[in-house]
This record gives sequence, C-alpha cells and structure tokens, in this order.
Amino acid sequence: MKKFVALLLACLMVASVFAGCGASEPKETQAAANNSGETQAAAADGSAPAIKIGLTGPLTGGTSEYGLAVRGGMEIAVAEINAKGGLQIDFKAEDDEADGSDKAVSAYNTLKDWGMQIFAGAVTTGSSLAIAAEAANDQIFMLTPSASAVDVAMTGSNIYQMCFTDPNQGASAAELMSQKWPDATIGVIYDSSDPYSSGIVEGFLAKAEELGLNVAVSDASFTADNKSDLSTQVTKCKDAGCDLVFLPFYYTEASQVLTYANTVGYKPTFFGCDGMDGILNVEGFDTSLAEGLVLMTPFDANATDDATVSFVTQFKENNDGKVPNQFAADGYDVIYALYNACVAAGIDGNTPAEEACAMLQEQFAGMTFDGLTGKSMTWDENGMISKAPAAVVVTDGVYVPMD
Amino acid sequence: MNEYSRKMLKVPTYTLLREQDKDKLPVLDVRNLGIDFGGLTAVDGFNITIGPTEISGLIGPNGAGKTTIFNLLTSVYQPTRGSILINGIDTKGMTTHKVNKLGIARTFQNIRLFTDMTALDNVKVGMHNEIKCSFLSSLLHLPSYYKAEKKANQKAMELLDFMGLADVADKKAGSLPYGVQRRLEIVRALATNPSIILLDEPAAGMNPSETTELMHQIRRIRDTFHIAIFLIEHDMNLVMNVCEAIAVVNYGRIIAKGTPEEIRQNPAVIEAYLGREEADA
Amino acid sequence: MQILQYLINGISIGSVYAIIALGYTMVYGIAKMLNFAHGDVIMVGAYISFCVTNYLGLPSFVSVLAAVVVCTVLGIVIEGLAYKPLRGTPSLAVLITAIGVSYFLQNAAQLIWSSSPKNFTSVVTMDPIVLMDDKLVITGEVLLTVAACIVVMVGLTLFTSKTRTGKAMRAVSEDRDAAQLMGINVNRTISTTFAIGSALAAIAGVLLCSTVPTLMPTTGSMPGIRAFTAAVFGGIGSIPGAMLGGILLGIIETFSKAYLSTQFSDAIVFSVLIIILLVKPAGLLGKQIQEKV
Amino acid sequence: MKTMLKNKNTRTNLLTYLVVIVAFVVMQVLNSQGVLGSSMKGYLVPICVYISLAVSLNLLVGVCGELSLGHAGFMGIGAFSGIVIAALLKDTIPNDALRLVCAMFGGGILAGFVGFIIGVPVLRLRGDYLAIVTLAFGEIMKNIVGNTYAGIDDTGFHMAVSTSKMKLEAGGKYIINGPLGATGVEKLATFTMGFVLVLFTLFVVLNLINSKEGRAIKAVRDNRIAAESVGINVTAFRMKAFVVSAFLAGMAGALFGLNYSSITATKFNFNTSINILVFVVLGGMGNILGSVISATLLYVLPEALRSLEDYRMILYAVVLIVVMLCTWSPKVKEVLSVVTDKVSGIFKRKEAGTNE
Repeated sequence: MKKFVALLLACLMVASVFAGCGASEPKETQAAANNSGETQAAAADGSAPAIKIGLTGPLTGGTSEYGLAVRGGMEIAVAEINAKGGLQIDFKAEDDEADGSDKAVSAYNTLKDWGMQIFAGAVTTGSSLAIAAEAANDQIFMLTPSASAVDVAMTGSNIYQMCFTDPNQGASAAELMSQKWPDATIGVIYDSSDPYSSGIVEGFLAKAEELGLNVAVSDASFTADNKSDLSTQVTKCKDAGCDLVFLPFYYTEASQVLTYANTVGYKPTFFGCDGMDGILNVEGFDTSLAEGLVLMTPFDANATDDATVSFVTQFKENNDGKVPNQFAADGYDVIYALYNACVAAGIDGNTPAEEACAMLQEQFAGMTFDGLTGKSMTWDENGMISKAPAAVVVTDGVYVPMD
Repeated sequence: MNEYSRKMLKVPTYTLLREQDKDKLPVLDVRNLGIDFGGLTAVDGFNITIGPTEISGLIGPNGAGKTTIFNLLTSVYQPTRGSILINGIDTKGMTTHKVNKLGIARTFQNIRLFTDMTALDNVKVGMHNEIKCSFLSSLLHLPSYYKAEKKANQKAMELLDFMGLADVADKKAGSLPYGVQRRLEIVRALATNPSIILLDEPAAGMNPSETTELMHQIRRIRDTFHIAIFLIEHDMNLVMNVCEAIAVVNYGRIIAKGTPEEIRQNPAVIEAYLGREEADA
Repeated sequence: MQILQYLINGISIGSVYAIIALGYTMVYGIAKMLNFAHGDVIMVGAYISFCVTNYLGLPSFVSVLAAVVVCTVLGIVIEGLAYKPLRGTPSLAVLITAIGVSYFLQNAAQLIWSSSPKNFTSVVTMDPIVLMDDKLVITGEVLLTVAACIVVMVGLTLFTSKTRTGKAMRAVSEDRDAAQLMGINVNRTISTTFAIGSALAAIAGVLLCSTVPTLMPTTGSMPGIRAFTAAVFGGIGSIPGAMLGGILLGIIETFSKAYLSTQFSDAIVFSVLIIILLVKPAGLLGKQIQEKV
Repeated sequence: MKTMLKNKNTRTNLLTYLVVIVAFVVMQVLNSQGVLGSSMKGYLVPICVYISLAVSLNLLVGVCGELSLGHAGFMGIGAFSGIVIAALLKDTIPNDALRLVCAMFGGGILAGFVGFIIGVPVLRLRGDYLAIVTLAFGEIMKNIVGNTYAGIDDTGFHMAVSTSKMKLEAGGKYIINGPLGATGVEKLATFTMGFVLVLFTLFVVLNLINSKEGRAIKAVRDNRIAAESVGINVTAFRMKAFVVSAFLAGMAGALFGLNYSSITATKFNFNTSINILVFVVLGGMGNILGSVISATLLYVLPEALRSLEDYRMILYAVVLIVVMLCTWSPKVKEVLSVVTDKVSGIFKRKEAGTNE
C-alpha cells in the first residue's frame, strides 16, 4: 500500500509538471519567440496568413551544435524575409535529439500538429531518414539543409537536399586529389558509426580505384564511442608513409587529429570535407595547426560579398559572437530557396500542405538558386542538388580558394 | 540400486545406529570430513553415521564448527577432505540444490525465510521440485497449472497444520513472531520431502513452553514422516530429552559420541563443555 | 618499433581512463554506489579550467586549482542534495538519481557554455620526447598523466591506511553498521569521499582534455563509461586495480585498433572485458567476498 | 471466483489488465473521433513498446533482483531481425498483421536465444558485475549491428561486414546498411498490435510471477542460500528469467523497428537501456502496474516539455531527481506524510466545524 501511495505521489508530481507546462505555455512561447525558438510573423495588414515552415534537429545533446547552427541560420533568413513585408514566414524548430526513430517522428508530428506546411529539416541523416518516409507519405515538401545520405533524397519525390550527397562529395574529393596530388600516398581516417563519414568514404574509395589513386590506409576508422582516442589512426597513417590524409568527418574530431599529428611531428597534407568547416572558429583552437589544410566547403565565413558579410554579422549578433559554419549557411539558404519557390508559385499560409508540395516540386525542378553556399544551384529529378564544389586551403588562418 | 552400489564406500565406520535402523542403509554417512579456510582448519576428522529414523544432536561450545559442519553437509562449502554420503550417494562436487534433491533439508541459525512472501508461499517454494508443472504451462497458465497449484496448496496447508501454523498461512513470513518463524522454517524444510532434516538451533529464542512444544513436534516429525533428524542445540534439556545419539565437537573435532547418558558421563565433555556450564549454573 | 608507439598510445589513453577510474572506484568502494555522474563532474572540471585559462588568462596551475575547488564543492552539493537523502535505500534508487544528476550537468553545461566544442589548451608545455629517429614519440601529456595516476594511487592508498579519516572510510566500506556503532560518522565520511572523488574528477578532467582536446558538454560521458568499465576490470573498490584496469583497457583498445580491426574495436574491448570477468569474477585485483551463512 | 478476488495478487493483476484495456479502448474511441493529433497518435506504438520493455525488464530487475544495463541490446536484436524477417517474408505472407506477428516472434526468439548464449557464462556473475557485463553486451551488439550489411536480391539473402564484400545483383535491395541502419523499412506496426503485445507481455510476466517459477525467482532474490537449500537451482532460474525477459524485449524491439521507416543501431545504446531502467525503478521494483504507468508518463514527459525548448531536458533531469527523492527518500517521505496529515487535519477540523 505504501508503495502505491508513493507511486501515486510520483504520478501527481509528473501530472503537476504537465499542468505547470500547460499553464505557463503562452508565456513560454512568447519568451521563446522573443529570443530564439519561434519567429512569429505578424500577418501584415489583412494579407494572407504567414506560411508555416518547420525544422527538426538536435537542440540538446552531443550533436546539438549542428542543430542549433541550422536553427540560427534559418532564423536570420526568416527575420530578413519578414522584415521585407509581403509573404510572411512563421518558423518553428523542434528538438529531435538526432534520433533516427521515435524522437524524430514525434518532433515532426509536433510540427504537423502546429500546422506546418513545409518541412525544412531534418539536420542529421538519421532523423531525416525516419522523417522522410513520413513526409513522403503525408506529401509535405521537405528540403533538408544538411542530411546528405543518398537514401534521404531517394525516399520520395518530394524530398530535396541543400547539401552535396555523401558519395558525390567523396567522388569529387578523389577527382580533386588525382588532379593535384596524383602521386600521393593517401590515408583515410573516418567515423564508421556515422553515415555521413562512411558514405563519403564509400564514394571516395570507389572513385579512387577508378582513377588509380594510391590509397595506402583505408581501415583507420573510429566510432562515436571511442573517438576520444584517435592517436592510433594517425599513427597508422604515419607508419604507412601517407603524405595526404583524408579526413571526411566533422571538425570536432578533426581538431584532435591535427593536434595529435602536430605533437608527434607528422606533417602530411590534410584534406577535409564540408563537415570540416568551422574548425578555424573552435574556441581555443590554435589555427596555425590547420595551416595548409585543404577542405571542400561551399561556404566561407570570411568571404567579402555583401550577402555573406551581412549574414555573418547578424549571426554573430544573435549567437554571442559565434561565427556561423556551413550548417548555418545551409539553413539560411534553405529558407531563401523555399521562399523564392513559394513566391514564384504563389503559395501562402492558406495553401494546403499537399498542394504546396506539388507546386514546390514543380518549382524546384526548373529553379536556379543563388545562395551563400553556391551560385546557380539546381536540383535533379531525385531532389539532389548540383552545385560546384569549391576547394579552399587554409592560409594564415583564413580560407584561400584553391586554383 | 546400481548407482548406490557403485558409489558405496566399503569402509566400516564407528556407528551408533539405533536398534530399529541396524539393518538399513544409513541416511547420512560422513567420513573423515574436514575443511580449511585459508590455512585455518575449521573442521577436521569428523565422522558420523545416522540411521533413517534417528534423532541425533550435535553440541559443542560456540565457534566449535557446528554450523560449518551443516554447511559442509548441505554443500554450501565444499570439503577439503573426507566424504559425505547421503542415502549412500557421495555428494562430492554437488551444488546445494542437488544435495537437497538427494534428501537433505535444513533450517538456519539466523532464520532465512523468504520474508516478503506469505507463510504458505514459503512452504510452496519448499515444494518446488515436487510440483509437476512444465515451464510453458506456468507461463501460459494451462489447466495442468491450476491442478498442480491446487494440489500443492492442499499439501502445504496440511504441513502448516501439522506444525500448528495453519492460521498464519496468509501472513507475510517476515511479520511472524520469532518462534513461529523457526517452526515455519522447519515446515519449509519438510516440504522438500527430505530423508534427513538438519535443524540449526531450533529452540533459540523460544521460551520454555515453546521449547517443550518443539520437543514434541520433533518427535512427531520423526514418527509421522519416518525421517532422520540431526540438530544443533544449546538447550541441554532439549538435546538430552529428544536425541537418541549425541556428538560433541570442539575446535572442529569430535571429542565424544554416544547416547545422552554416555555423554553426560563423559569426562572430556564435562571438562570441555558441560563442566563449565554446570559450574556456571 | 611500431608496436612500441602503439603501446605508448595505449598507455596515454589508458592512463586517462585510470585516473577517472580511481575516482569511480573510490566512491564505489566506500559509498557502494555507481556514480554515473562522475564523468560529468569531469566535464565541469575541464570547463572550469578552460575558462580560467582562456577568459581570465591565469596560468594553468591556477586553473587546475580552481577546477579542483569548484568540483569539490559541486561534489559535496550533489551528494548532499541528491544522494544523501537516499542513504539506506536500494542502490538502484541512487543509481537512477545519479543518472538524473548526469543529465542535469550535461544540459546545464550546454546552457552555460553552449554546445559548440572548445579546444582545450594542454596544461603541459613540455616538448615531446622523440626517440629512434622520429619513430617513437612520447608526449608530455602521457608522462604527466601516468605520473599523476601513480601519485594519486599512492596518495589514496596511504590516505586510506594511515589517516584517521581514511581509516574511517575503510571501516565504512567494510561494514557500515559496525562503523556506525564504533562511533564513526558515516554520513560525514561518505560526504568526504565524494569531496575527494570530485577533486580527483577535476584533475582527471584537466588531464583528459589535455590528451583529447575537444571539450563539449558530452565530453565526460563516454570516457566515464569506459573508465567505469576499467574500474570493474581491475576489481571495483580496489585502488591499484583501477589503475591497472585503466591502463590495460587503453592498451587493449589501441592494440585491437592497430592490429585487429578499427571497425570492431569496441566489440573486441568489451569481449575481452567479459572474458576476464568470467575467469576472475571480481576483476583482476578485486576480492571475492564469501557470503556468510 | 470470490475466493480468487480475495487474493490480493489476483486483484492487483486484474487491475493491471483492466487499466491497460481501458486505456486502449479510450485511445481507440478518441482516435475514431479524430480528437488525437498526429503527435499523440505517434506516441501510441512507442508507448506500447516501452511498456513491454519496462515490464520485461522489471521481471529481471524488480522480481529477480538482477541489474541489467543492456536491455536495449535485446531490443535491438529483435528490431533488426524483425525487420529482416519481415522483408524476407514479404512474398510468402502477404497479410501484414500475420507478417508482423511472425517478425515479432522471430525477433523475440532470436533475442531470447542470444540471451541464452550470453547467459550461460554471464549468469555466474552477481550484482554490479552482471550489470557491467550486460552493459558490455549492449555495446558489442551496437558495434556489430552498426557494421553489418544485409540485403536481398534475386539470388537470395546476403550478409557482410563491409560494403566492398557486399555484392548485390541489379535490382537487389539493402535491408541493413551499416551505419545508416535499416532503411526503407515497411511500416507494419499498428497500435492494436502494440496493445496485443502489451497484453501478451503482461500475461507472460504476471503468470510467471504467480507460478512456481515466479515463487522460486522471488525466493532466489529474497534469500539465495535458503532457496538453494530447498532444492532450487538458482542459476537455472536466473537463466529462465533472463531468457524470458530477452524474448519479450526482442518482440517489443521488432514492433519498434517496424514502426519506423528507418532505424540505426545507435538507437539501442546505453542511454536507451538506462531509460528503460528508469521506468522500472520509478514505477517500483516488482510492481508491474507501476512499470506500465511510469513508462507511459515518462515517455510522454519530455514530449510534453517541448514548449520549454532548450530547457526541456534540464527540466526532465530535475523532475527525475525530485521524483526519485519523493518516492524513495525516508526523510522526504516523512515531510510529505506530515504535510498530508496536516492537510487531512484541516479537512477534519472543517468537518468537525460544520458538524457543530
């Protein structure tokens, strides 16, 4: 009986939390709207209501870095657009904890209940895969800023990507290497538990074989669980005499590789992918370690064109002076691409999601888009993007385009 | 029978079998038993033979190794030396539950009931190996499960009734008075259908009238179930009145064996054990 | 010579596991609870040290000191608020509370320091030792971590065997009730244990991030679980066992990556752990406790 | 029947079934009225899955007294084998519900089998050592499944540990794709099946607890030495509980896997195991109805906190700690009882006042 009372108490506790949330909800949302979460758009004088765009991404937990960056980028785009007048955007982001099943789907469902018309997520591949099937089923148009696996776009005809697909990126890395360093001994270190990293390696190895590149080390992988020690992988490459080391993973781990290689005096050319962007802005990172690092990134925060400068300034303002990375830029581009398409197709807050989906598909098929992450971007019939891969070299702590 | 003859040891040992058991296979036959705990000899050269319907006692001062002997007999510890035969079968290397299946059951000095369960369930746990009901049948509660449970309930109630515990059947074992718990432990041991039952200080914590009652019950157990009883007890009155044979241990060794009269008169015992107690008294 | 370099790498990560495991094993041995929040206290320690060095510009030894002070206070507060009220309840209840504390610390760290990674500046300024013409490199971090492990191990052993408080801790670990009857303040002893364990966590945090520079709110959790594994491996509750377990785990991990398979190294490491526990059920240096009948 | 109702255990069990059935009927009615939003509808199947997981883990942790930190590992085995089975049987069994049942039983049997294999050596260990080995098992499982490739083409079923070794003929389809996990899974799971699974789990676990096996398991937990002394083979019973628990977790995993179009091995990590454990401990060890309720509430809680945005997980942690303290701490309980006494005192006084 005592236990039962205890249980009842526990239930009451939880219930009171629920009740508490319910009661304080309006206040919370408003607070959120003011600082970050939801950018409520005032329906401009009697015109059509704002169009509802939703995002899911990891906002808490180990990968929240990426989710928060995308959200930050999108919020800037939404604020700019809403300030312009005309078609307004109502934006909302939900936490999916980078989960590939129930959490992702419930984040998506929450957005659906909110009345989402267009889905601008998810941030991670795992979540996108789970949600893509739902979106395909619901006929809600989906344009993911950063989920790069081929399988995502292939899930349905209404699923589009703003980033390169992984095998494509791997293949272009191999092509670039065969042009610039045809005789190099190449080592590859990658995260075998991450679809992004292993997807790139898959495409890279296939292309490298075709081009006859000398890949000496291709089995130096790590997993999310044992990434605290990457010295063995570096030692493997060092011992095999690799003078070009391919690092197709995120900058969080890359800084470890660079630091360790520097400590042991190993100085090959390091070559990264778009996930490497952001390394120069890691707090406390000695940028001289990244000197000579080659990476293929569609976005350069130091670029001097007006669009980038204004984006970077605003992002810094909103995020305690943090410099945006390509995740943020992809997010920004996604909102603008959707906005352009909506304007062209005449979609507004009254258009049902399914109709909007069909109209957007039509638009994207023939659309050319200029954004922060590339010029004249187009999409193919599968929803995959085609944009020119740009390689840069880190020189004196800034990106310098590679010629 | 084959298994018996194969495992039977032919060494004759000192026996003190009662008249009624002379021509029968001893239920417990212990030879030269000993155990060392990291260089310390706890029990050494312990021999005893108990007939199928005998009540024997094991006495000795505190720390003499009595409970250790019980633990050896029930395979809680594996002996360093010597052998234990239960109904003629050597228990070497067997686990406690296997030894129990051979026919040895016990109670504990510090009561070890399943305190969260009812008295009835405690007894039914004791009957575990007797309840014939397959795992699948228990999982799915097939008709055979209900039949087996009904039978088990009946028998468990009979056993509780035998020790006068029928009215506490639905009480949690942990909530029962001390003396009742001791008796419940005996019922639980009886429920395993043993041929010998080891009682570790059954009268500890009981008042004199409860002890007298217990003495009757011990005899009734033997007379009803026709099993052997081997008990450790400090209450000399109980031991001398109930036991037909007594072994005295000190420092892990047997110092005397015999009938109560013989023990009472044995100078070694008087000096080592009884003497002191009598002097105290 | 390759093999020697791998061995050094193994000792490098292993000694980090070892120093975390020392904190785990100490708290487990005395308070008899799996403190799953230990890894997160480590993360807090590393952040404190990072902030003191990078924002206040103070020298690294001051930052270590600050981390130790903050973590000790944090440890006492956590213990007093979340664990002490549960003294005497089933260990599982405390385990779940520890998990709650772990979630709390991670999320609080994300709110305070944001989730973007920070690159921890190593507290070691020594140049690496290069042997056998560049084939074998021993970094200062390895030397410092191993030295710190040995100092902590010897220090803890002396502390528990020589000082009054240490002896009280041992008494509490052997038999809490008996210790109470002997007039030992069990609650205070356990609180002291947490204070010491958390101070060790701060040092472990600094050393972890000196070896592995990426600092994030989740930095402590995976090494924390590894270190817990190491502590069990060496015999949980045993101070030299934690050290041995940590270093062996690091070496096994590195060697399996180097010679067997990088892909399956997690599976290999944990399989070795299972096998060791089957052969030695109480870990390498643990005591098998005989149940009293 | 009357005597049956008198028995407290039977009453609690009937109450448990009743709660589950009523909840199901209410949800079905609400659903048919179109009251439920998509997110609410989305919770239904995972809640059923987590209830089954919590109940099956409660058998191990609460009833048996063994701490397992690898329950998600069994769930993962069930999920992936269930997905493979469902894909393989696509042509043989066209009926979705039947195929789902086959997949669930297949997943359960495989998980139970793996439970048995690792149980043989592992169950010799006790307490925290068993916990760490189950944790290790979960990590091994995650690592291996995360590197497994399986696919089907005209020549049949293929499996390998790297893409280069995986040669599918044209028209072949990947079922499990390494770190991407299982993709393109056909969603077979339904709420009704989830409900059936919960009932089945409750049926098996409650029956087991109330049979001679259950008595033996509880006896082993209460007092291992006494249980051995009355002839109970302790290892065998720990094994039975372990295998049954793994089997049920495997079934739940299969349902979970077939409820989403994709699933990765990382889902079945330490954190998921811990979450299930939290459900069990908060619901009360050995308290099956408690597990059902706490799994439901705690699953929905982080979702209900969504409006707090970035603060929701920290609040979840606080709620977890506070609830643990309220349900377990003797001191807090004392304070609570004083408060409730006072409150009831006030009411009584009021009553007395009105009487006057």
